[in-house]
Amino acid sequence: MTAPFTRAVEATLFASEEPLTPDDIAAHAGPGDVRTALAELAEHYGGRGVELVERGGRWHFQTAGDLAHLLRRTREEPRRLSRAATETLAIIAYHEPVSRAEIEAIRGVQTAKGTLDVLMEAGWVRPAGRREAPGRPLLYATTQAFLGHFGLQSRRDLPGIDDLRAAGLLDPVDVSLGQLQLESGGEEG
Amino acid sequence: MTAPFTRAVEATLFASEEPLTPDDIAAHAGPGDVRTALAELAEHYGGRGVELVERGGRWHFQTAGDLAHLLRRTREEPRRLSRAATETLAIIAYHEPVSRAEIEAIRGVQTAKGTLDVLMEAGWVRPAGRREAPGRPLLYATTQAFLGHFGLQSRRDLPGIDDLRAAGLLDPVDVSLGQLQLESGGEEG
Amino acid sequence: MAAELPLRAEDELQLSLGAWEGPLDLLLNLARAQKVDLAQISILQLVEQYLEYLTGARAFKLEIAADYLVMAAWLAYLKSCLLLPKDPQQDPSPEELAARLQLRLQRLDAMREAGARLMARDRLGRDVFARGAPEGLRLVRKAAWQATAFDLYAAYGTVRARSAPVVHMVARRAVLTLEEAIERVSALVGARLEWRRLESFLPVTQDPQFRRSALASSFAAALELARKGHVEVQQDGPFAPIMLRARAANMP
Repeated sequence: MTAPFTRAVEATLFASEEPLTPDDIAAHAGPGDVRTALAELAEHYGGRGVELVERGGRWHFQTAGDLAHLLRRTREEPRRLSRAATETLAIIAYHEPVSRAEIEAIRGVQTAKGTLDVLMEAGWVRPAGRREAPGRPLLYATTQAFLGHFGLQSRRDLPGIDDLRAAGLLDPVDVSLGQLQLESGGEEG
Repeated sequence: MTAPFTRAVEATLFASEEPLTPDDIAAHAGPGDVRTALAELAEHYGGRGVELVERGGRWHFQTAGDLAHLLRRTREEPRRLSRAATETLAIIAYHEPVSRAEIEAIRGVQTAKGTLDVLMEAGWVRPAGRREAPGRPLLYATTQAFLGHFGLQSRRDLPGIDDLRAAGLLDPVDVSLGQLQLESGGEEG
Repeated sequence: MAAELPLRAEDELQLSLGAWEGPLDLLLNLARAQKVDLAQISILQLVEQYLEYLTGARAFKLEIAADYLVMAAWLAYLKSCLLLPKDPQQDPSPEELAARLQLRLQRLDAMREAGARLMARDRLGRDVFARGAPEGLRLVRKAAWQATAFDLYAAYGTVRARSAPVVHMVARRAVLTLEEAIERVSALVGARLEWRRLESFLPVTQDPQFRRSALASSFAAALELARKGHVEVQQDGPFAPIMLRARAANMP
């Protein structure tokens, strides 16, 4: 028999249209130990067709990944990102917060107007303040929805991020040096 | 361990935007005994926060009926009653049953529609029939909850009402050249 | 920039600059063609390949964008520095410049790889799915109205005070109006021909405020009556008593 509070948490998560924080859950499920209930549910659903996952501190149910081949055929492919947008998204995710100039220094080309727009429209990228440096450049970072869409519990789950950091490939980019040496006025293809 | 086919049926039902017939399910979940899988799932979800139900030959998951109240939660936020609302409430308490026109005559200003709504939403004021007079104006009176909130046994406990009356401060107030006068008959009701 | 050209089958890389996202992208693809770890690539060989590629493109009369030429010039400079005897004065050294180029290629390659890995994940809405028809949660905010008993009584007092203001006005202000003063002074002075002090015309009162008001309005009344020719006013000097009497000609 499932504990009444665990049932309440299960029902709340099932009914929700969005991933929920433990606080959101508590607001609906009433008094109880949300963390324990979540752990219990995650274990209960382990190996089933539906599983309970955490994405950036928010919880939701989703179908098991290994069943993608069954479910995918009915759905239209979500937006296909251009190579430029894919690279830009990766750079933001692995370096955030990062300025447009830094993105361009890594990619070696200017960022076309639409590239960041597409990522923001998809809800995966957001402006994240300005850097306190000359010119106060606008910074970009990823969103909650980014973690949710790509199935990441947090940015620490980004594939290979630890290796890249250890190899020094995520060190801050020297924007001025990059432009001095590899001046590129070229457009994006 | 859940059977692979049962998992597939579970995921298909979960992801579907509408209830599915066994044929619909078979089209997604691949070859297998849909009936058996549905029976297995229905039993598995029995007593949980989510249940598998059949309606007219179509199957879908839904939140357990006894937990439906969790989906709509009200949160109370303390808010201070405005001055206009407090005055209006006081006038109703001392003069009930009283029409809106009479309240306005006593206050000397028009009463916004929202003011009475707020008092009724708070549960302190109720409509109390109509006056048998031209226009049959709606009358307002206080409620049991009003007495409870303000710690009164009855309206007789309103302090100073006798002194005020003796001082002539509770005399009926003229409404448009004295045609309408406050009734005091129901005052102690 | 894309060009439809008859290319020889043995060309390993298409001579279409439009296929590349700028010089760095072209360099990275050439480096990958070396088929070794990016950390191990030969920069000299890479420079050779790049310059050759651009020469080839030019041979086909392709328009070559400025940034490709700038890169070519820089790479040609780097190549000459790497081949010439070392100049210890040079800062940064050619090896340092080559290392930086290598790092840039590695960075871009890493991000390209990371992007591909991200896109290949189980993505919500493509590979994994949230519930198709969630009932939805509603959180209704309800105001818990607050008022104390004191608020209630104070409000009622305010209302009553506001609706009965006249009574207070008269009781509070002790004033002798000009009209009253004219009437009073006129009556008291009557037909008396002897001088009397202005103060003797004032009503008897214990209220200093009312006395001040009465003095002021009686003085104004005296001036008004004098203007009309009913009384005479006399003062011997500044701050001396003001004297008043009926005017003889006025006698009936």
